[in-house]
Amino acid sequence: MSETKKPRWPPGDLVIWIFIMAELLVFGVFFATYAFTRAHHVAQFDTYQLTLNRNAALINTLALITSSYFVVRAVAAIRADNSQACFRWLLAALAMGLLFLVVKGAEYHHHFSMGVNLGTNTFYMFYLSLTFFHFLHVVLGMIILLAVALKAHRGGYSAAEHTGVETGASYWHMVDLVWMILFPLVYVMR
Amino acid sequence: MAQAFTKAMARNIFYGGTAFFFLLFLALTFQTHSVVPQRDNHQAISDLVAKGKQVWEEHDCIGCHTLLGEGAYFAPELGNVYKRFGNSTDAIKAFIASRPENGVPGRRSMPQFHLSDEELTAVAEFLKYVSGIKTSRNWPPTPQG
Amino acid sequence: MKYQSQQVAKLYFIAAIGLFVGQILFGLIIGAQYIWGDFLFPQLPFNQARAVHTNLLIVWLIFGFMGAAYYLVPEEAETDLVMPWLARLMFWIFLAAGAATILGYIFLPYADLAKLTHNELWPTMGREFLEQPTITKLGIVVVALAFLANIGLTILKGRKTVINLVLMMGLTGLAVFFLFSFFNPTNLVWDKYYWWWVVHLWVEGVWELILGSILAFILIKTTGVDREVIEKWLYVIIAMTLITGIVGTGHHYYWIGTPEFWQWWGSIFSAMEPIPFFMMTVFAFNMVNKRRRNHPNKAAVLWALGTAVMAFLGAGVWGFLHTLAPVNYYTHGTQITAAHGHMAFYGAYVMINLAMISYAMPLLRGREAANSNRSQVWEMWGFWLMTISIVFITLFLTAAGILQVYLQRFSDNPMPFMEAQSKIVLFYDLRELTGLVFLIGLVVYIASFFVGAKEAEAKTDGEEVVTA
Amino acid sequence: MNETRARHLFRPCTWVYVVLLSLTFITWLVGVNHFSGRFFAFLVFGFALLKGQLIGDYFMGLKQVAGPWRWVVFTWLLLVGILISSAFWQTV
Repeated sequence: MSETKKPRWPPGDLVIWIFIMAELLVFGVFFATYAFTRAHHVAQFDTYQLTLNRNAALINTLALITSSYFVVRAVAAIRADNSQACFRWLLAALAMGLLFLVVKGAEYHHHFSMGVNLGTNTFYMFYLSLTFFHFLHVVLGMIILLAVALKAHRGGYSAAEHTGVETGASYWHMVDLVWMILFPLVYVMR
Repeated sequence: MAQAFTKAMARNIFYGGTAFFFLLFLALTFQTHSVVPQRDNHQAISDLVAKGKQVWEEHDCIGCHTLLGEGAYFAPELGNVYKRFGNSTDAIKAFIASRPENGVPGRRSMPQFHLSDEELTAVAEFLKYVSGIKTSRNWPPTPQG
Repeated sequence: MKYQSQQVAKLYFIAAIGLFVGQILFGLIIGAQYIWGDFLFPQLPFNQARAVHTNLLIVWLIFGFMGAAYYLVPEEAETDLVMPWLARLMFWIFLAAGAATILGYIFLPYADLAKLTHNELWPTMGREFLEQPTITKLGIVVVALAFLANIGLTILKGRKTVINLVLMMGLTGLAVFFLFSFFNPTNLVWDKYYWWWVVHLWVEGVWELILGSILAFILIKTTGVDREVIEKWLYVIIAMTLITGIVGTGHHYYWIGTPEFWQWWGSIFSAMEPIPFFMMTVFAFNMVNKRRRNHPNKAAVLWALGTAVMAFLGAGVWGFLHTLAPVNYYTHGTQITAAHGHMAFYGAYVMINLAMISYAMPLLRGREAANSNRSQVWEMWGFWLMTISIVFITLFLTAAGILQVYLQRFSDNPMPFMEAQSKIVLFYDLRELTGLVFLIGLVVYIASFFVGAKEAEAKTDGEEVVTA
Repeated sequence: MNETRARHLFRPCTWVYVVLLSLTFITWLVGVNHFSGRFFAFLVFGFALLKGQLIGDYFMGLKQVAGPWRWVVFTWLLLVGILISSAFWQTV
C-alpha cells in the first residue's frame, strides 16, 4: 500500500526512546555480566537455578506478553479515536501488570522466608538484583500506564494527538522486551 | 522536525527517572543496613574505640593516610595497620609516640602529636577495630595496603 | 546586565578567584612536600596544607556558584533580586568564616583547632573534605539557607525558566546533602557510607545540575539558539546524570565493609556515568555550531566548550578508568584516584565557574558584551596554559598511580608504601613543574582582567550571521 | 499515516501475540524438564531473541520506521545475543 513515506521516528516522544536506549544498555550490561560471571561459577549457578520457580516465571512471562498485547490494542483504539476503548485496554494491561507483581512478590516472599538475600551467594545476588531491578521497572511502567489511562479516560487523547499513549506504550514494551531475555537467561538456560 | 521531542516529556523523564533511581538507591541502602552488621565488627566498638576515633579525627589523620582506601595518599593505608604491625596495639602506640619532633631531613615524617597514653591506647584500639571490619575480597590486596 | 542587583555577583566572583589563587599556591606546597618530605615541616604538616588546598577549592567553587546564581537568577526571572543586602551580608559572613577556618588550618595544629571550636560537643571534624570545625559547618548551613531563600524568592516572584528551576534544585540539593556531614557515627562503615552522601551526591549528583544549568545559560546567551531547544537538552542530560549517578554511588561501596552486591551495582551504573558527559559535549558543540550569532566574547564560548570536553575527559573517561570493581580493587586509594580528582574537578567545576565569570564579568564591569580583543587573548592564553597543565598533571599522576599499584599491590613482592613512593618521585617532580605552569596560566588569566581594560570592546563582523 | 499504521497493526499484532505465547510455552517446557546443554540453551535463547525482535517490530512499531531507529531493538538484541552466547557457548 502507501509505501510512500515511512516515518523517521519511532512512535511516542523521542525522549522516551533515548531513555529506553539507556535502560536497554543498563539491562544489556547486567545480562552480559550475569552470563560471564556464570561462566566462572557454573556449578553454583546451575544448582541454585533449580531453586527458582519456573511456573511462576511462565505465568509472569504470559502476563507481560498479554499486557503488552493489550497496550498495542490500546494504541490501536486511540488511533481509531476511541478513548474509552483505549482506557479499557490499558486497564486490562494494568491488571496483567498487577498479576506480574503479585506472582513475583510471592516468589520473593518464598526466597526471603528461606533466608535468601543479596549476600547469600553470587547467583542469588544476580537473581535478586536483576529481577528486582526489572520489578521496579514494572512498577514504574504501571505508574506511567495508569497516568496515560486516566488521561485517556478524561478524553485527553485523540486520533490526531496521542503521543502520550505511544510514549507510555513504548516504555511498557521495553519492560516486556527485557523480560523476554531475562526469563530464559535466569530461569531456564543451563 | 515532525517528531515531537518535547520539553514536557524530557522534564517528566527527569523527575520520574530521578525519583525512580533514588528510590532504588534507598532500597539498596536498606538492604545494606540489614547485611552490614554481619561484617562491620560493631561488637568491637567500645568507649575506648569511640574515643580513639575522635583522636583519629581531631588530628586529621585522614589528611595524610588512607583508611580503607579513603583519605589522602601521602602516607600508608591504616585499615590493616594492626595486622601489618604483627597484631599489636603496642607496636602502633610505640610508632606514634616515637615520631621525631622535627621530622626526618628530606623525608616525609609523621608529626609528633604528644598524645597521652590514654589517647595512644584509644587510637590503637580504634585501628584494631577497623582491621576487624570484613571488607570485600579482604581489601587491601596486600598487607602493604 | 539588566538588573542592578546582579551587581552583587561581582563580589562573589572576585572572592572566588582570590581563593582559587590560594588553592593553587597550597597545591604547590603539598606538591613540593611529595618531593621534599620535610618541606615546611613541622610548621605546616601535609594534612593541614592539604585541607587548605581542598577546602579552598570547595569554598571558591561555592562562591562561584553563588555568584553565578546571583547573576543568572535575576536575569532569567526578569526581576531584581529580592534581597540584595542579604546577598552582600552573607558574602562577608561566608568570607570571614571561610578565611578564619583556613587561617586556623594554616596556623594552628589541627588538634588545637578542634579543641578551640569544641569539636567534642558534636564531633564532625577530621573527615576528608569535611575538616571544617562544626561551628563553621553550622555557619555554612546558615549562609546556604539565606542564599536559597534569596534566590528562591526571586525565582518565585519572577519568570520561572527551566534554567532557574534546575539551578535551584541543584543548589537546594547541595544544601540538603551537606546535612549528612553532621552525621558521624563511631561505626566506621556507616560513617563512610553516609559521608559519600555528601561527597558523591554532590559532585556526581546535584552539582551537575548546577553545572548543567549554568552551561545552558551561557549557551543561550552566547549562541542565540532557541531557549526551548537548549532547555530540552538540559533536561535530558541531567536526567541521564542522576539516573546513572545516584546508584553509581555504589562505586564507593566496594571495599569499606559494605556487602559485595555493591561491586555489581556500582560497576554497572557507574560505567554509564560517562554517557551524560558525552551528551553534554555533543550538546555544547551542536549548539555552538547552530549559533545564530557570533558572540564577541569568544573567551566565554571557549570556556564553555572547554568545560564540556574536559568534564567528559576528567569525570567521564578518567572516572571510567578505575570505576569497575575488579580494576578498583587495585587502584582504590592510589594516585589514580588523585589523577581523576584533579581533572574532573578542573574540567567540570573549575571551568564552568570560569566560563560564567568570563561571560558575566565584562558585563558587570560595564562592558556592552565583551572585553577588548587584547584582554580576551590573554584570557585564552590563561585557558590553554591551565587546561594543558591539568592534562599533564593528570597524566603524570596516572603514571605515578600505575607504578604505585604495580609496586605496592600487584608485583610478586609487594613493596611497603614509602618504598614504592620513593620509586615514583620522578612523576611528582614533573607534576610539580606542571603545577608551576598552571600557576603561570592562572597569573595570565588574572592579568587578563587588567590588560586592555581601557581598549574598545571586541566586535564581531556582524550580529546576525551563520545560517547553515 | 496513522490510518495506514492502524490497518497494519491490528491483525499482525494478534498473530504475533500467539507466536509469543507459543515460544514461551516451549521455553517453559525446556525449563520445567531441566533440559540442559548447548542445544536447549541456545534453542530457548534463540526464541528469546526472536521474541524480542517481534516485540520491537510489531508491538513497539519499529517495523514501520525508516532509518536508524528501525534498528534500535535489533542492535540491542544482536549485542546482547553475541555477549551472552559467547559466555554460554563453553559452559552449557
